[in-house]
Amino acid sequence: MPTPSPARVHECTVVKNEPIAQDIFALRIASPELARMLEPGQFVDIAVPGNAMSLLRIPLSFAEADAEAGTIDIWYAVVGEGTERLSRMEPGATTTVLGPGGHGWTIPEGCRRALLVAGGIGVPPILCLARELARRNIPYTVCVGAASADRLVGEAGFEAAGSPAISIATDDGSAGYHGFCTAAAEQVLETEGDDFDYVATCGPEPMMAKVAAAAERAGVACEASLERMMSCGFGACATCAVETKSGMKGACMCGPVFDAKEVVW
Amino acid sequence: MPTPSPARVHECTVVKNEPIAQDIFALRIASPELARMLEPGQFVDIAVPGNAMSLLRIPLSFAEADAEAGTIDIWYAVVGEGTERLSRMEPGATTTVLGPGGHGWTIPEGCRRALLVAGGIGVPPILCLARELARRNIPYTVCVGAASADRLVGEAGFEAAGSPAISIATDDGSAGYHGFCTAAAEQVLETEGDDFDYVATCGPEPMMAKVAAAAERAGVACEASLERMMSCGFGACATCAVETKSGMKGACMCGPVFDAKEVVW
Amino acid sequence: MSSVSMAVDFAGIQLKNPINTASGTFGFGWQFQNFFDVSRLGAITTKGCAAEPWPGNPKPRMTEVRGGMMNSVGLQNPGVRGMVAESGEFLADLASKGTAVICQVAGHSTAEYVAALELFEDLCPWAAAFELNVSCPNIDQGGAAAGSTPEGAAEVMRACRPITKRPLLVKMAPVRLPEIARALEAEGADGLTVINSIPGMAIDVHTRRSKVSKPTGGLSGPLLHPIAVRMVWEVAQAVDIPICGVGGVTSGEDAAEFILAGASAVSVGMASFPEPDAAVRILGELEAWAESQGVRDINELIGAFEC
Amino acid sequence: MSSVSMAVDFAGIQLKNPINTASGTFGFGWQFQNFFDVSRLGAITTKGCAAEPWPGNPKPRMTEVRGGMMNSVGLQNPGVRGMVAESGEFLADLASKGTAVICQVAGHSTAEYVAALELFEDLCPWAAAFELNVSCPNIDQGGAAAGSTPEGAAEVMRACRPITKRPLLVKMAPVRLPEIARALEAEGADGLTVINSIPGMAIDVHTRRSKVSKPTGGLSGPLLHPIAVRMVWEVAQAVDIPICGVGGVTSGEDAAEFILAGASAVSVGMASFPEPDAAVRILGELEAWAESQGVRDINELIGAFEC
Ligand SMILES: Cc1cc2nc3c(=O)[nH]c(=O)nc-3n(C[C@H](O)[C@H](O)[C@H](O)COP(=O)(O)OP(=O)(O)OC[C@H]3O[C@@H](n4cnc5c(N)ncnc54)[C@H](O)[C@@H]3O)c2cc1C
Ligand SMILES: Cc1cc2nc3c(=O)[nH]c(=O)nc-3n(C[C@H](O)[C@H](O)[C@H](O)COP(=O)(O)OP(=O)(O)OC[C@H]3O[C@@H](n4cnc5c(N)ncnc54)[C@H](O)[C@@H]3O)c2cc1C
Ligand SMILES: Cc1cc2nc3c(=O)[nH]c(=O)nc-3n(C[C@H](O)[C@H](O)[C@H](O)COP(=O)(O)O)c2cc1C
Ligand SMILES: Cc1cc2nc3c(=O)[nH]c(=O)nc-3n(C[C@H](O)[C@H](O)[C@H](O)COP(=O)(O)O)c2cc1C
Ligand code: FES
Ligand code: FES
Repeated sequence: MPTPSPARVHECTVVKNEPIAQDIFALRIASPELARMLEPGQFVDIAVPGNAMSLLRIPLSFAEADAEAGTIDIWYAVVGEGTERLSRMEPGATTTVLGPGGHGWTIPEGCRRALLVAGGIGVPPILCLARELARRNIPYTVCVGAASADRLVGEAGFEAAGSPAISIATDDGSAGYHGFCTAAAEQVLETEGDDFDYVATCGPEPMMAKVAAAAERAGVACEASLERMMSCGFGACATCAVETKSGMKGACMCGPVFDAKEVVW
Repeated sequence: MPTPSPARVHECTVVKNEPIAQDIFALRIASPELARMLEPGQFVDIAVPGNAMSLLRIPLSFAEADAEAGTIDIWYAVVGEGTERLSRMEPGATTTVLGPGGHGWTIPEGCRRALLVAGGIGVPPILCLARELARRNIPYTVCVGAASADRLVGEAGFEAAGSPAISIATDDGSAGYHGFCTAAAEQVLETEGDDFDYVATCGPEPMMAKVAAAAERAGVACEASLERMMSCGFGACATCAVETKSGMKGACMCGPVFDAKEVVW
Repeated sequence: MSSVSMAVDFAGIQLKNPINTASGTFGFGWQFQNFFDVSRLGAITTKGCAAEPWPGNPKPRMTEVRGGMMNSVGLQNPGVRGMVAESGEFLADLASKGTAVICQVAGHSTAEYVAALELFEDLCPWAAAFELNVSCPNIDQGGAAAGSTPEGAAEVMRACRPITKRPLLVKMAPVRLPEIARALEAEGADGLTVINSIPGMAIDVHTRRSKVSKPTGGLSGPLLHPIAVRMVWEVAQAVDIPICGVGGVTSGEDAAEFILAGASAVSVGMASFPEPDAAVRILGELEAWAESQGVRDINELIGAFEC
Repeated sequence: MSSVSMAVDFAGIQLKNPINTASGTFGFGWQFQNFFDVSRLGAITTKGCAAEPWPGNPKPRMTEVRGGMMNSVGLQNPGVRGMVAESGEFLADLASKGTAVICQVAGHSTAEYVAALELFEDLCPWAAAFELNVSCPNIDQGGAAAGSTPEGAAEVMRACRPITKRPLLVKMAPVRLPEIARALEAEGADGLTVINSIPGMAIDVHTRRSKVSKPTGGLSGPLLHPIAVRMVWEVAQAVDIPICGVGGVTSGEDAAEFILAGASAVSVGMASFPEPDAAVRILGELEAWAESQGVRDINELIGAFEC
C-alpha cells in the first residue's frame, strides 16, 4: 500500500493572532509535536470552532515552524466565513490541528542559486523555503507581488532570512514595480537563468503558470505550491485533485508542492 | 383583524446566569422596555447565540419582571443543547429577546383566596403570580413539587412573597411529602375548596390535568400554563397549538395560560 | 432609493420587488405588521386554507434539526371564510398598498381544492393570485399525496384552472420536478413555487418515538437551500413559466442564488420566526447585491447563472 | 467490554458491529490506519472503482455549504486493478482481522458495471461484499442516471447478479426509494445502502458561476440526516432485505436513529474528514446508547422505532 499520511490530530493553543496587513493576519499556534515534524512547503489543517454549520478544517501553509519553541507561524488572508472566524480566535484559545499535510519543497542537490516568486498570500511557504535555503547557504533572489502596498507581506521576513535581493511589485504601483511580480521573475530567468538551479513559486495560479513557463524556457527546475479545495487533507476524499501530465494527483498528498513541469496549467 | 402580538425584538444584556439547583439556572437579563411591558404568566423568546445549526429562539417564562430595575428573572432547566448553550452565556453577553409573548394569568374579580400548584420548572410563572397576589393582598396557598430536594426551587421566593403556607412534595421523598404535589392540592381543594376562588398551575401536563380535575370537582376556577414547541412565539406558525373544547388554539397567543376547563387534557 | 429597479413580473403579477413570504411561515401577514411595514414586500403568501376549517395534527408539531426545523402542523387553518373574516380587511389594505397577496389553497382531494378555490375567487377580490398547495408533506390525503406525480398534480390543476382568471400558481413537492412542472405548465399553471418542505424524520433515541406526532414531518431552513436552488434550476430548464424560489433563504445572497438559478421571485420562510423582519432585511441585501452586479434592473439577473 | 452484543448480520455479512464507512469518504481504508485501528470497525466500504481508471471531474470539486459540503469528484478512481495493486494487501489484512471489506463498483453503463464486478470477483477474494453505485450524482452516464428509475436500477442488478455469489448491495439515489428498492429486491439484491449524496447547487453570486466545476454537486453532512433517516424508514417498510443507513452521521445518536428506523448497519461519511477517527468514536457512542436502552443485543433495536 502507498504510504499513508503521517498526519495526526494535534492539540494546539493560539499564542497570537494579529493583523499584519490589510485583511491578512499572523497566527502563532503552539503545538510542539507538530512543530517538530513540519517541513517547508507542507501544510496544516486547522479546526476553527464557532460555527456548527461549517464542519471542515481550513488548510493553511506556514511561514515558520519553530521546533524549539514548539510554535507554528501561519499567515492567512481573511477571504470568507472560515478565515473570518479564525481571525476572531484569541490568544489562549485551544483547538486541534491536523498535520503534517502533504509534501513540501525539494531543493535540487547541489543547487547553486534559487529564484523564489511569491504572490499575495503565497508568501508564507516561500518564506519558509527561504529560511531553509539560508540555512543551507544557498543564495536566492526573491520576487514578491501583492495587490497593493498595504497587502504586501514578507519583506522583513526575507530580509531577516538574509535575502540579498528582493524585488517588489504591486498591481497598483503603491510599492515597488507597478505591475506583476512575474515581470521581474521572467526578466531574471531570461537574463541570468544560467545562474539558477531552482525556481519555487506560490501564488495565484495564472502567476505560477507564467513563472513555470519562464523557468521551462530557461531550463531551470521549477516547483509550485498549489491550492485546491480540500475536504480531508490526508488522501481520503479526492476533492483536491490536480491535473498533471501523469494523471490526477491529490494536492494534499502528492502536493501541495508539485514539479511545475508536471502540472497541466 | 385579530390583535397582533405586542411583541417586539428587544436588545438585552445578561446580568447574571447561575445555577440555583441541580440543572436549573437563574438568568437575569436587562431589557428595560420589555421588563416594563411584561405581565405575570407571559413569556419571552430569547435568542441564544453560538450554534449556527440552531436557528430558533427559546421560549421561557419569567419569575420576575422588575420594571424599575429594567430586569427580567428567568429560571430554566438545562434539558438539551439550547438551554445548555444558554447556561454558558456570561454576564455582559448581549443578545435579543422577543416579547412580551402571549397572555398571562387572569385573577378572577373579587378573588378571596388562591391555590397555586407548581411542579418542577413550572415554578417561575407561579412565583410571578404569587407576587401579584401579594401585591393585591389576596391570600394564597402554594403546593410545590420537584423530582428531588436538589431540584426544588422557589421556596424562598414564595416565602419572600409572603406565602403563609407552602406545601412541598418530592417524587423521591428527599424533601417534604414523599409523592406528587397534586396530592396536597387535591386534598386542599376537597376539604377547603369553598374558601378558594382561583387555582393556578404550571408543571408537567399530567400534573396540571389532575389539578384541573380537582378544581373542577371543587367548582373553583382554574388556569393552567401550558408548554408547546414554539417556532415563532407571535402567532405566525401554528406549531404551538393546544387542543381546546373550542378548537385548536395557539399557546403563544391564546396561552400559555389557558382556562383549564377549556383544555382537552 | 436604490439605483436598481427591483420590480418584477411574476406570473403576470406585478411585484414591486421579488421578495415574497412562504406559505405557513407568515400567518396572514398582520402577525408581522408590528415588526415592520409589511407593504414593503413584493408579495406575501398566506397560510394554506381549505373550504372548511382544519384542526391540523396533534402535538408535538415541531422539532429543531441541525440547520433547520421540522414541522407537522398538518395545515391547520380557519377555512377560507374564517380567514376572510379574520384577515380579509388587513389583506385588502395590504393589496391596496401594492403588495401582492397570494392566497394558498389547500384540499384533501381535487373536489376540495375546487371548493376552496371557488370560495377564494368569490370572497377575495383583493387577492393577486392563488397558489395550489399540492405538496404539504403532513397530511394523508391531498397535499404531497396529490402532487407527487405528474398525473396527480395535473388533475388538480385541470379542475381548478377554469375557476379563476387570476394567476394560478402551484407549490411543488421536492420530487420529480421537471416532469411535474411540465405537466402543470401544460394544464395552464401561471407559475411554480419551488419547493415545499422536504419530508424528514427525527427520532428521540431515548423514547424511540418520533419527535413530532407523526412518523415524519416537513423540513425547513438552511439545510434545504442547496437542494432547493438545484430544483429551481432544473424546473427553470424544464418550463417557460416563472418560478418562485423557496427554501432556506436567510440572506440576500441566498435569495440571489435563486434569482440566478432562474427564479423571478423568492420567498422567505422560517427565517421570519427568530427574526420577524428577516424578509425586509433580505430585500435590502438583495438590492445591494444587484447593485454590486452593476445592473440597472434585477430582471437582468434572473436566470443569469453561467455554466 | 460493553455488556451489549454489537454483532449484526448485514445482508449475510457477519459484522462485529454495525459501523461501516461511506464509500468515497474513507479512501481505501489505509489512509486512516495511522489515526486509529481501522479493524475496530464492523466494515469499511471502499471508493467506487470501475473496470478502468477514471480521472474524475475538473476543479473545483468541493465547496462547503451550511451543515455540510458539496462535492463533484465524479468518481475519480484508479480502476479495479489499480486499486488492488495499491490497496489489496491492506484490505486483505483488514478482512483477516474480521472487518468486512465492501468494495464499491462503478460504471457508466450496465456493461461497465458487469466488467468492473467481474474484475472485483476475480481479484478480491478478501472482499466480503460488493456494492453497486447506481447513485453517484456527479457523472453524466451511469451512477444516478442509471439508478433513478426502477427499470434502470433493476437492469444493472439483473446483469450483475449472476457474476458473484457474495452479497450484492446497492447504493441508492435519494429518489423514488420504495419503488426502486422493491425492484432491486426482486432482482436479488442482498442489501441496500441508503442514501447517496443529494444533488445540490451552490452559486457564487459574485461570479454567477457554480462553486464546483459542474452546475450541480452531491451534498453530504448533517443537513442530509433527517432526510436520510426518513428514506431508510420508507425503504425498511418497502422491502425485507437489510439496509445500511448513510447520511450526516456525526454522533452515536445519529447512528441510533438509523438503527431504530430499520437499518442493520450505519455508515459514517464526511464526519471522517475533520475528525479521522469519528467512526470509532461513533461506535463507542452507539454502544453506550444501546446499553442505556437496556438491551443485551443491538439487534433488538433494529427497526424498534415506535409509531
Ligand atoms: C495547501 C493549502 C495551503 C494554504 N495556505 C494558505 C495560507 O498560508 N494562507 C492563506 O491565507 N490561505 C491559504 N490557503 C487557502 C485557505 O485554505 C482558504 O483561503 C480558506 O480555506 C478559505 O476559507 P474561508 O471559509 O474563509 O473562505 P470561503 O468562504 O470558503 O471561500 C472564500 C474564497 O476562497 C476560496 N477558497 C476557499 N478555500 C480554498 C482552498 N482550500 N483553496 C483555494 N481557494 C479556496 C473560495 O473558492 C472562495 O473564493 C491554503 C490552501 C491550501 C489548500
Ligand atoms: C411558553 C413557554 C414557557 C417556558 N418556560 C420555561 C421556563 O420558565 N423554564 C424552563 O426551564 N423551560 C421553560 N420552557 C421550556 C423551554 O422552552 C424548553 O425546555 C427549551 O426550549 C428546551 O430547549 P433545548 O434546546 O435545551 O432542548 P431540546 O434539546 O430542544 O429538547 C429537550 C427536551 O425538552 C423538550 N422541549 C424542548 N422545547 C420545548 C418546549 N418549547 N416546550 C416543551 N418542551 C420542550 C423536548 O421535547 C425534549 O424532550 C417554556 C416553554 C414554553 C413554550
Ligand atoms: C411551520 C411551517 C408551516 C408551513 N406551512 C405551509 C403551508 O401551509 N403551505 C405550504 O405550501 N408550505 C408550508 N410550509 C413550507 C414553507 O412554505 C416553505 O416551503 C418551507 O418552509 C421551506 O422554506 P424555508 O426553508 O425558507 O422555511 C410551512 C413551513 C413551516 C416551517
Ligand atoms: C468527497 C466524497 C466522495 C464520495 N464518493 C462516493 C462514491 O465514490 N460512491 C458513493 O456511493 N458515494 C460517495 N459519496 C457519498 C457518501 O458515500 C455518502 O453517501 C454521503 O456523503 C452521505 O453521507 P455523509 O453525510 O455521512 O457524508 C461521496 C461523498 C463525498 C463527500
Ligand atoms: S483533501 Fe482529501 S484527498 Fe486531498
Ligand atoms: S409559536 Fe408560532 S404560532 Fe405559536
